[in-house]
Amino acid sequence: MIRVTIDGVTTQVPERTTILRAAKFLEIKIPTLCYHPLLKPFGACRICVVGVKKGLGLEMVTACNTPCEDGMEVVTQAPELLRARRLVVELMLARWPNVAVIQRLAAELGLDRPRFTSPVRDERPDACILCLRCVRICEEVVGASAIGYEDRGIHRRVATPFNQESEACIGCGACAHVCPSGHIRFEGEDYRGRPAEFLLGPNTAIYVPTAQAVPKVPRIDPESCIHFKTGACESCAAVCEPGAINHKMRDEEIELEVGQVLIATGYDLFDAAPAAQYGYGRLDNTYTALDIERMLNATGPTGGRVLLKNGQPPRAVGIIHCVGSRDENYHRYCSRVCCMYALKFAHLIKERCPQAEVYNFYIDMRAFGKGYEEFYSRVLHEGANVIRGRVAEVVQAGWSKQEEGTLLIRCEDTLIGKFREIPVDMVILCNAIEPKRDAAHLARIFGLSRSPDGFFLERHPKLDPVATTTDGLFIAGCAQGPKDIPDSVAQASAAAARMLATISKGVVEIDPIRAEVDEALCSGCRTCVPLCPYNAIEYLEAKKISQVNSTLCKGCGTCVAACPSGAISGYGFTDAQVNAELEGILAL
Amino acid sequence: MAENVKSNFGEVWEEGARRAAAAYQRRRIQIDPITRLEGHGKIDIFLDEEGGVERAYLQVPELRGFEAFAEGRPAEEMPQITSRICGVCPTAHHMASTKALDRVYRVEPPPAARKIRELVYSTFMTEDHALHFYILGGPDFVVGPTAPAAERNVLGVIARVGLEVGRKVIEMRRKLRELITLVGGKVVHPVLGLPGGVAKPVKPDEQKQFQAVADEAVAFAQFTLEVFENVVLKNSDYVELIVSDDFTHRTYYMGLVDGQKRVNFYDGTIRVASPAGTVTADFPAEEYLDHVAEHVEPWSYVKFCYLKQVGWRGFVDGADSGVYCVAPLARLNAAEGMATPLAQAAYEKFYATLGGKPVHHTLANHWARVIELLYAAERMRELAADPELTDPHVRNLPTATPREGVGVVEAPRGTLFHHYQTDERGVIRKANLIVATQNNAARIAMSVEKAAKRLIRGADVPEGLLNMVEMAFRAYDPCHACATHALPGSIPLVVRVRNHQGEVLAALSRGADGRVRRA
Amino acid sequence: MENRHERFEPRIVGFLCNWCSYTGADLAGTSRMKSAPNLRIIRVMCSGRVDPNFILRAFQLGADGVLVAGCHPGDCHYQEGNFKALRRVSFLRRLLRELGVDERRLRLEWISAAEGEKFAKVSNEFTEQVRALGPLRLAVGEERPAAKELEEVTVR
Amino acid sequence: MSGVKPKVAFYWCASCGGCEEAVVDLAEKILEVVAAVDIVFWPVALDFKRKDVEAMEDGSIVATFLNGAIRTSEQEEMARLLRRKSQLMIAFGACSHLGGVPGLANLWDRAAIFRRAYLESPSTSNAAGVLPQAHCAQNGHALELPVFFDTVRALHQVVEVDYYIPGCAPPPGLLAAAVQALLKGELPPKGSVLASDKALCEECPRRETRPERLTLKEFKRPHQVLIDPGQCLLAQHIICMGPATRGGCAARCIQGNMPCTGCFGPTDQVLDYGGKALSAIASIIDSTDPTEIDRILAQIPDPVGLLYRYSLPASLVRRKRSEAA
Repeated sequence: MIRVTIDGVTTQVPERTTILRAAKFLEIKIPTLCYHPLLKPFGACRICVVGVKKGLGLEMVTACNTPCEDGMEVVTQAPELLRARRLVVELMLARWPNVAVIQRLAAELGLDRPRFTSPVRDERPDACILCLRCVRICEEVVGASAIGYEDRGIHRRVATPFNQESEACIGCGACAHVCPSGHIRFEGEDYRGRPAEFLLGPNTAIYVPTAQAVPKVPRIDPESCIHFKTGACESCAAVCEPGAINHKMRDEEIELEVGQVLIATGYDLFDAAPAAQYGYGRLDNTYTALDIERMLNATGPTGGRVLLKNGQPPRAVGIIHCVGSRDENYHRYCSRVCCMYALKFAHLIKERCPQAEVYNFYIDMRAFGKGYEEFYSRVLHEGANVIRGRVAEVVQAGWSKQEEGTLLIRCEDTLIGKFREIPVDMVILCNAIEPKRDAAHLARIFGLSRSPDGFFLERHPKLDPVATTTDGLFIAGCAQGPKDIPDSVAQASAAAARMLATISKGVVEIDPIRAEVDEALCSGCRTCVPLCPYNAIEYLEAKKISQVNSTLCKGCGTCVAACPSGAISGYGFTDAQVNAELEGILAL
Repeated sequence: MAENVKSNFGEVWEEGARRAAAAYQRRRIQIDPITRLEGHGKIDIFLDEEGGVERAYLQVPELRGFEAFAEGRPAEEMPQITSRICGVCPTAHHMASTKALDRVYRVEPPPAARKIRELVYSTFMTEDHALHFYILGGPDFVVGPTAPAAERNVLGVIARVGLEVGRKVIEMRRKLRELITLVGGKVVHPVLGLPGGVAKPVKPDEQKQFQAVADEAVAFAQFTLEVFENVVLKNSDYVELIVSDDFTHRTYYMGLVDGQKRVNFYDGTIRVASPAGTVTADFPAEEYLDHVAEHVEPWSYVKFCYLKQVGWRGFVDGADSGVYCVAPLARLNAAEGMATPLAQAAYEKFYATLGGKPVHHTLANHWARVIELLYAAERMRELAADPELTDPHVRNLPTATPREGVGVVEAPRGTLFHHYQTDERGVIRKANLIVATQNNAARIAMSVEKAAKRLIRGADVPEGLLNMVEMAFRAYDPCHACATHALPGSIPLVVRVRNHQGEVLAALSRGADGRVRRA
Repeated sequence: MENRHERFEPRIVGFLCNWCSYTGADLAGTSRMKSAPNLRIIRVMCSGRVDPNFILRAFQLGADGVLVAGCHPGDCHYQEGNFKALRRVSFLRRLLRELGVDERRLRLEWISAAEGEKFAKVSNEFTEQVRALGPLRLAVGEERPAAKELEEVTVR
Repeated sequence: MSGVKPKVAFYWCASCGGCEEAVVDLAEKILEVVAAVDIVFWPVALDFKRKDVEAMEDGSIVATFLNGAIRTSEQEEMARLLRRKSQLMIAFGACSHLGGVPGLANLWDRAAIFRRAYLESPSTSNAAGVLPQAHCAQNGHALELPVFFDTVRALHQVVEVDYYIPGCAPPPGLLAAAVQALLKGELPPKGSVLASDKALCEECPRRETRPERLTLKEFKRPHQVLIDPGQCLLAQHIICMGPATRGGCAARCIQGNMPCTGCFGPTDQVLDYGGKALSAIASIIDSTDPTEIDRILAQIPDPVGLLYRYSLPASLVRRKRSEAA
């Protein structure tokens, strides 16, 4: 540590601490412009000039890049210093009269108008003031070096190489971030620091997942984080005082020894885009249920307001049921939850924009649950329209000015037996619940069966809907089939209870279906060894016979069938038992 | 279920019958489960009004149909499958079959393999001839044709020549068979034969064993020849018996000969000598169909071979009848000598004593067999001494597409033909087998009839009949359907004598006590 | 052939895998699907347990057809049992052909637990196929020679 | 003296005589056997006649060793007669045990066999189509032959059998042991096969050379490869029936550097020899692709001959059916 005195106040700072840092530490304000905490000291603008006592006189140095020395005495407010700063700012003001930061500095230093006129006067309010923070951060922090400066003297400019769009730029926006004059701007809205879900577009590399995230801490998205691109930056770590950010963390696979598994992997949503007739991804203001859930969310991108793309509230909204469900072309089954959430949308939209007409296009209204039917009638009373009939297609309305952006929903109203075209501003698709894309893969891993619709198969549709054919393996929720939250909760609880029952019992009873080698009969031919899918059969060199490890053995019996000398017997399904069965069933 | 049974058999039968129809060619067959037959050889003798023998039938009630079920088997399995035709001479079938495979695949075995085969084969011939001389045929002479039958078996022989010799015989046989086991894996149905070679080479120490035993074998053969000369040739009654007309048929003779026209068991050309002794044919195995034909009689499962170019004239001898004879006597008659010195000397003495070639006396087979025993032992000794024997290169892998092949060897009981046709995968399409004894079948039948005709006068059937008939029979060392070997001394035989109405006048058979019984 | 006019009801044995085909058969039942009653089912833990001797024994005991049903390739509860069944059945069909038994009497099918419909379809189809083939009657052995074999027969 | 000696009978049906040879191969021991028992019936050896046997008390023979399969009516009758007269009926050798190689004739029927043997054989000249018959009149003489059945049967398919001595031919050792057990009255439970109950691999000198996890993409036939005498034949892609075959022969054929063909038949636990062997062979095929599996199986040219070389009559299917597929 070394001793340093600034404006008469003495303190101890580590060696090589710059005067600026020491002053910050003593909360003594020194004006800066080209300085940035993430950047190496540059000393270009000379605004941070301070005086170091040398004998009787003052030696002027820039605070940002001059390290303290032991016993050094620094003054920041001496008149000659202020004169020096004023001159620097006055020259800048002459060149960039309308740049906010410079005007502010000028004001602080009591300048109103410069005495000089600049040959390269730039009156833009966002003119580049050549602080070169952008160039430096791009080099020092981002490590991309996508921008630099060209020409000399008064002609010096910040630019990309040869003024071409730079390959090296990774579009991180750091340059814009540090630009004091706003000369560099990031295309599109400024999104910095917002939680991810506020917008459906790109995001900062570090963000808070959702407004109600638990725990509510930011996470780094390795896809967009500079550090994981260039290995540089770590700015977040630099500014995070508790040092909570660790860039060394990596995704890892963890193996757990478990006795039971509950498979509640949920579902995927039917991708409505290929179903071209609904216009999803093709026509503006066509949303899926989940998009709308986001929109209706108070912490969502629109703060819960129902808005069209043009920012206006919709005049009419069409909610289409059974998109991909109950449809020979996609899924024959009913997704079970859509009717009710569709009605919920109708209810909320009515509530948020009362003037809007809401139409529900349904095949059958399935309000089967507790209190559901009541809710249905309530929504009807609120004035939502329901039209019974499958929607044929959604099309762009004609091209007249007032019709622009309006959509037409074509369908047959089976109740009045008429073909109808309903004009709406917004279309909401209740797309089907599908088995997880990786359900097949998962089924392989766990040896589960799947029903024709692709959802995992329960042991018995009525008597054992949470267990599977494999002991210790349970299923719950939409992994087993489309269902709503209460049902999922009920099923999951049931499964959990089942598992707890086994755990509390402490012992597991397994079918005594196992294979065993009769030592007295085994000739040690080893035909069986390569057949066992569980490597449960080993050849005992000492005894010169094969042996089945009965804890590994699952009792499939393939070795029993293969054993050429009949030395392996499969308990529960011995040759004698099966032959007796045969004699029985063929007796008549 | 009950009617199911019947109807199912209905179908099975109708299917069989339909297919049989073509074959049976409008013949009416009667099938009767209540048969009175027994044993593997049966003789029915029918008398005329005067009580003289009109006709005697030797019947073989045995057939297993190898020709049929060889079809569809892989060719390389034939040496093992066909050896099951006969457990007494499996090696003969094994070798004939293996040689046929060489031809089917058109691949030559390496020298060592060829020698191993012939060595094993000579060992086998030595063993089998010894077996016959001491245990099957020999007793007739050694103990005496008129001795009570209870003594006319190996035990009797032992009693006559001494227990030591008896043990020697048994021991010799064991040693020889152990050698075959050494190379062939098993002695009954060996496994060494493969197209283009043998399954495994002979190790040097094994060769030593062969040499040791071979020396013993030669000595043993010489001793045997001595015994024969002392017991038989020194006994004028026997010699008389041998040359008596009762045991004489002037037929053709067939045998395998080497390049110098000397007797060979394993390989060579097939030579035929006429009753006059002139060579009428000398052909390679492939041409057997031009020379050999089989005749079918409704009263026996065995087929009767005859010379195609002479033709079938029934059960008669002479130059006009195609009936011919194989086995030791025939081989000697068909050849011009023996390939080994000791045997050659014995060969010359044989003809000198019996008045030149060809010898037509059935009983001379015994002597001829002993000469062959000597040859086999000598040949064994030659091969066992061959340095090339232990060459590890004993297989040439077949490369040609398999087609057709004939393999011939001299089995102890005569020339043995194996003939296969295969498809391109080497799976048998057709197989034809002519088993040693079939060649002799006609002449055996004749011998039986002749003995009967001479000895039977009306209902008065002399005790000696059975024995004479048996002697005529045994001389050929017959092997009916190659499976009716007699041991230790007599084949099961019942003789029924019927008058011209077919009523049985007498039935003779012998019991364990050796007494001849009359029914 | 006796009672030619009566419709022949084949006797078919089905070896069904506990995890798929057997459950599939169950599903067919609970779904009230019609499937031929000719199929007499034996449950095994895996089609890989089906010893070819079970199949031969079934034929010998009077079955006219045998169905072996397991999980679809890749879905085997025991990873590869169904492939083992495939190998054995393929070989056995070759053998049956050689023994003059129509190989169509032995059938291997992949039926998942969800395919109640397929199960019903297969058992119906198979039953009809075997019906068309007629009785096998392997049960009628040759312990005694054919009665006809001993009678006097005239063949023209 | 001979009174106290147990009476023993030998008989042979459709066989090759190899089993008789096996008896003689007792060599020096045979004299002891002959001394120990009283052989009352041995057609190949002694001329006791059928009527002599018929005259005996039922069960007066202690044991009958019968070899050969049942192919003709005569053989069936003799088997029944001897069964009646004997306390123990012992099937001796593969043919009476399982049907044996002659049992392969069950792939044909009588008509086909006759046609092949007496009409189609190229060396046979039989324009008149003469065939052997059970009854025939030859110039006025009535002659008889035993009926030739369509189907070959193993002994136990004709009469009750007490013990089996396997093998083609049985190793003399097994016979000696059986006779000893008989004399000492130390026979195992009725119906036993008097040999090891473990498969051949147990006594195979090449057992340890078999890879622990052996699966095959290819089968070879013995004539197609130079067989390494030091290595498991299956490892050399040659199908050896050892794993499926009862031991007790000291791996004779393998000593001869050729694969086991299964003459000892299956072990006690196995219902059908061929079916079980088939299962074992199919199991080690290394493929999951139906067409490839078929290609591999096509390398086995003769399934029946491979799987039922000695046991077709005793198998579950027993004989070829008329239902040609």
